[in-house]
Amino acid sequence: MKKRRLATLWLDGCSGCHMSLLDTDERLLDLAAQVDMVFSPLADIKEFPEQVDVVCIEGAVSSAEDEARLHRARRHSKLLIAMGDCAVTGNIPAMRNVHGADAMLRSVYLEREPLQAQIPGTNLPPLRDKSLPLHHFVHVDLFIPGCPPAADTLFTALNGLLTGTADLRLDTRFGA
Amino acid sequence: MSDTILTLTIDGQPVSGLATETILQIARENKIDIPTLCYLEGLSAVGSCRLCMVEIEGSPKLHPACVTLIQEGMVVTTQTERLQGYRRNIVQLLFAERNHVCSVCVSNGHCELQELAHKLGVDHIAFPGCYPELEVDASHRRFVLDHNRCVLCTRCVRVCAEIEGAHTWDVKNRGMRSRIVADLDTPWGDSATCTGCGKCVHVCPTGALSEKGKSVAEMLKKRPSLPYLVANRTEERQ
Amino acid sequence: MPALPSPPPPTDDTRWQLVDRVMQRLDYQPSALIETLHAAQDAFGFLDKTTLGYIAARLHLPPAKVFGVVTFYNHFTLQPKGEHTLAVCTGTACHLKGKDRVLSWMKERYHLVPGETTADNKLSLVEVRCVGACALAPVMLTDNTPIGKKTFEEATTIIKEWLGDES
Amino acid sequence: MNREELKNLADEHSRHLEGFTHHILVCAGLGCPDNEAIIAGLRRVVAEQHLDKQVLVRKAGCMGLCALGPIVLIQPGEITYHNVHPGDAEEIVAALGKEPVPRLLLSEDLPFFTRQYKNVLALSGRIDPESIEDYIAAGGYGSLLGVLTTMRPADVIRTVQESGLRGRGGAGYPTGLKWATVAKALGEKKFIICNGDEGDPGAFMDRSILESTPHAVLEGMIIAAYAVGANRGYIYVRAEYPLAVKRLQRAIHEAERKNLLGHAICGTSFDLTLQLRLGAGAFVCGEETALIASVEGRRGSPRPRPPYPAGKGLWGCPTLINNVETYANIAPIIRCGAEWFASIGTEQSKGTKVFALTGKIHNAGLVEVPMGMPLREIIFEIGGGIPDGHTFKGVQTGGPSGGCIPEEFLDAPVSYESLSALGSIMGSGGMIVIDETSSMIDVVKYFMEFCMEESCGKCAPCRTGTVQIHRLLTRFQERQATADDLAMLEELCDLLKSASLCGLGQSAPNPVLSSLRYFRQEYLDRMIPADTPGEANS
Repeated sequence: MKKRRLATLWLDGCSGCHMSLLDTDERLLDLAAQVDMVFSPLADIKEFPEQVDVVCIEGAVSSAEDEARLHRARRHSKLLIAMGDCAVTGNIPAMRNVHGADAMLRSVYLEREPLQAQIPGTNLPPLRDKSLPLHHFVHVDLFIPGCPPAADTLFTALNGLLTGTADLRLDTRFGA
Repeated sequence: MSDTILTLTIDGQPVSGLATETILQIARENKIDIPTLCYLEGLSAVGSCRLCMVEIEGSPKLHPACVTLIQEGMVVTTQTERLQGYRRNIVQLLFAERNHVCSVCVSNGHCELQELAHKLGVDHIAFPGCYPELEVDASHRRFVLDHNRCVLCTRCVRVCAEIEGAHTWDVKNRGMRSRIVADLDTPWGDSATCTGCGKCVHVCPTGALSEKGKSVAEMLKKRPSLPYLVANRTEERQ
Repeated sequence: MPALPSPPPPTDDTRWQLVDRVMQRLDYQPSALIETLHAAQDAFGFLDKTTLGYIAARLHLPPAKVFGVVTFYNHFTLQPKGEHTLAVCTGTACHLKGKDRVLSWMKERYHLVPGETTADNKLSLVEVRCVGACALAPVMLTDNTPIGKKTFEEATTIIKEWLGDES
Repeated sequence: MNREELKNLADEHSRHLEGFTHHILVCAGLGCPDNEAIIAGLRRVVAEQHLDKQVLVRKAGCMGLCALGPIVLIQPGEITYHNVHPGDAEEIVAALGKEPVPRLLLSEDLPFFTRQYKNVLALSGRIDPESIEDYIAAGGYGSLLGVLTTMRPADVIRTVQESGLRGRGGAGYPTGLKWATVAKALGEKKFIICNGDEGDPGAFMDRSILESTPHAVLEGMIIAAYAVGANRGYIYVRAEYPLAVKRLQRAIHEAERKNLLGHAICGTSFDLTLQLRLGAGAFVCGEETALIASVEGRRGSPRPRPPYPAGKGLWGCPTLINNVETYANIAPIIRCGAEWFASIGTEQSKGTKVFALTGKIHNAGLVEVPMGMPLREIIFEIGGGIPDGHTFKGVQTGGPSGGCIPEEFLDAPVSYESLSALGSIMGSGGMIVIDETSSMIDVVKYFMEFCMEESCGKCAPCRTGTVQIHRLLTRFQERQATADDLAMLEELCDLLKSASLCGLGQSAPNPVLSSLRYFRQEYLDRMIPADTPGEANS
């Protein structure tokens, strides 16, 4: 059987969801038997490839760059999974939405008596005013809430998708 | 008349109860689960969260189970796809209304809103968040009120007025600007009426009211005491 | 139950008598609250926390309940108003017939938005719910007097006069 | 006061009025600005010319044609002047008994006047609202005296039931049935309430009735209280209607002095005290359980029904709540009989209905027509059509709880049943005409904003759903909406309609739903094409 092409994408998140994915331990070997990892922060690949079967995305959309990467991932992937609370609800990154990006940057870099009072700007993608979950931009095929979702949950989800289990009952929730 | 036993069916199950009892009471007695949020045994029922809406055969409208008295021969359905859809939407609307961030909430893992979302299969919030700027009132020596997590169920208002008799809490403003308020918009710590009993904290379904200095694992809310209190008090009066 | 002691008015301002009279007429019943708040706002122009605290104590109502009622109804205000008031009706007919024109004029010229008062305390701009004079739409009330027909010109003339704006 | 005394008073006052050769009636309603100056001007001219004995200048209620106000009516002769200024006084007085002033004259053949059927408004503009004698001389309080001396409560209820009168506040519940329920309800104390919290923006029927004929409302209430056995009552009026409040206060006081209210009314054993309660700016208080909460001095939040106020209302006692116009219909029904009333209107909607005609229409004002009159006749004949060469687009009935009816259904008769079949409601009688210059989405968004601001916040669907619907409408307005947004809009409307606690939330989606039904293309035209990458939904 031809191996399925799996990608994972890391937007605005803490990488905890990726850690949880690694936490599937020896079951990674089962996964590896079924998929080729074609793009991931865990692998050194620069460009998001053209044809992807499943992409798991961690993190909220917080900058124009995140947005562009998300759209590219959607265009080139058959199934898109929102992995973890940041991708599903905005979660921690979205806590700044109450005040907006500017107020947050000023508060963090200027108003807290830092050593060098300046907002880092050069070479960094500018922040969107609001940090938002994936489904506000693209169609999401599966939501896996959790902060982070348990390794078991992630494995069940991926394994289920790859083996074509019709009814994916994931025992996870916001904040799990 | 009030001691007449009525029979009815809920989700196809034949059940019975008194004419003074509600659909919700009878359903719970018979282990039929109807989701609720504003309802709490021991407090007056206000029928405001609309999660316990059920269908009654022969009526075009939906009925809140917590305030609808049973009737002879009633045929009640509690779990249709339509009802579950409404419930999912209401839960999502509540999430979108304020800043509910489960992962960093003191009630993570024992929050009724979070649990409702889980039970109803709400795996994301379709509606965009409103992200209102809300206060956290930590002026009280022992407790915290975090408006970000409040769902306006008014259990705190009712327990304080009806059980404790202090009526420290009420709701100010209206509509989307409604907020729980102490006295004349007084910081909780300065409230002249608060007795510090903590009942409001324990009836709060979410992390809006919590005890200071308790970790997420420790911040468990003790509720079963309410019906006990009410029952004792009623007996005393009789 | 022995009657709770009732506090005296917070100050010796004679306007408290107007408030007391209403409470007395309605027998200090809890249901007198809204009528009393009307009387107090008529007397003092707005409702501050001292007033609310006094009314709560006299009617033996929990302060939170009084605050809940005051903030529920649009008519009551916790902030003092300016010398003059321009009220813009937000009814449907007024909406269709361009109530926004005078609001944008106020914003552009005086940087005033509904709910605000000018820095010199001369003028408060408020939005009011439909006053029921829809045939005159868009309706504005200058110090509670409705002006109709040539509303925009009339209103701007009056406002300029109030603010001593001669341009 | 007994029947004879009432008749004597009526005769005496009629003789007094007939002593004048000319009556000048000046509309002194809120909608006719400067009326005080006009009255003062006329009185000054009359005094200067020593005509005090021949000419009586009287303050009167609303004459309906507010768009052309201030209106002055000269009797005898039924001469109507429009757009009168205080400076016109001399000319008007000089023309008395001669050729009317052509510049100010309105033709009495105007369809505005000839096509109406005045029942509730019959005395509006014809009598001084601040004079109980004027009302009595016009036959007022005759129905009450008749009821108290010749009818049992059950007879009154039967008459109201047979008349087919339905509540004029919006829902159209049969009035007689409501009365019968309250009459049968067990309870030592019963209350009666008049709902004058006319909150629909763009409606002013109740304001006008209260300002023009306050005694007609009182008479209806006293009869109702007698019929259901209530001894205390409240009239709940919006604080935004200061003139109506003033006139009602005066009317209550005068009725008490004439023993038409208070203890042992007209020598019978029937007592009734009526008190005014001022609203304080909350549309939701039009909902009866919210109104009761407000009369009790609480936040105006509705509570689930049942129990209905007829069984458990004010302070838990059986309570009758009717709207201003409903009460104003009672005295005429008693006077002219149930059959007369039932002969007007359609099968299920009897009698006449007062409408506030506003928006993009020539003759903005107050009109009363028999139920069943086609909308087209009301708008184009009585209302005079759309001004400034614009074209008709739709008419919103029922305000923020109603819907917008397009041109193709203009031949529908106005009645509870036909308007509801068209996806709108009768409502309290607001009729707002919209022309092609207004976008339906703008109008609908206006109403949704209104509901969002007026939501009491108690139940979750209304409090949170109106905010989300309003946001979605903004996306349509800004041409940012997607097909998903349209689906979400329809889903939320269904949720609010089905799951909200009270009428405000349940009917808040109506303007959206009716515009989706009749003006769907306007929504589709504002959507971004499906293959464009979506903008952030925020």
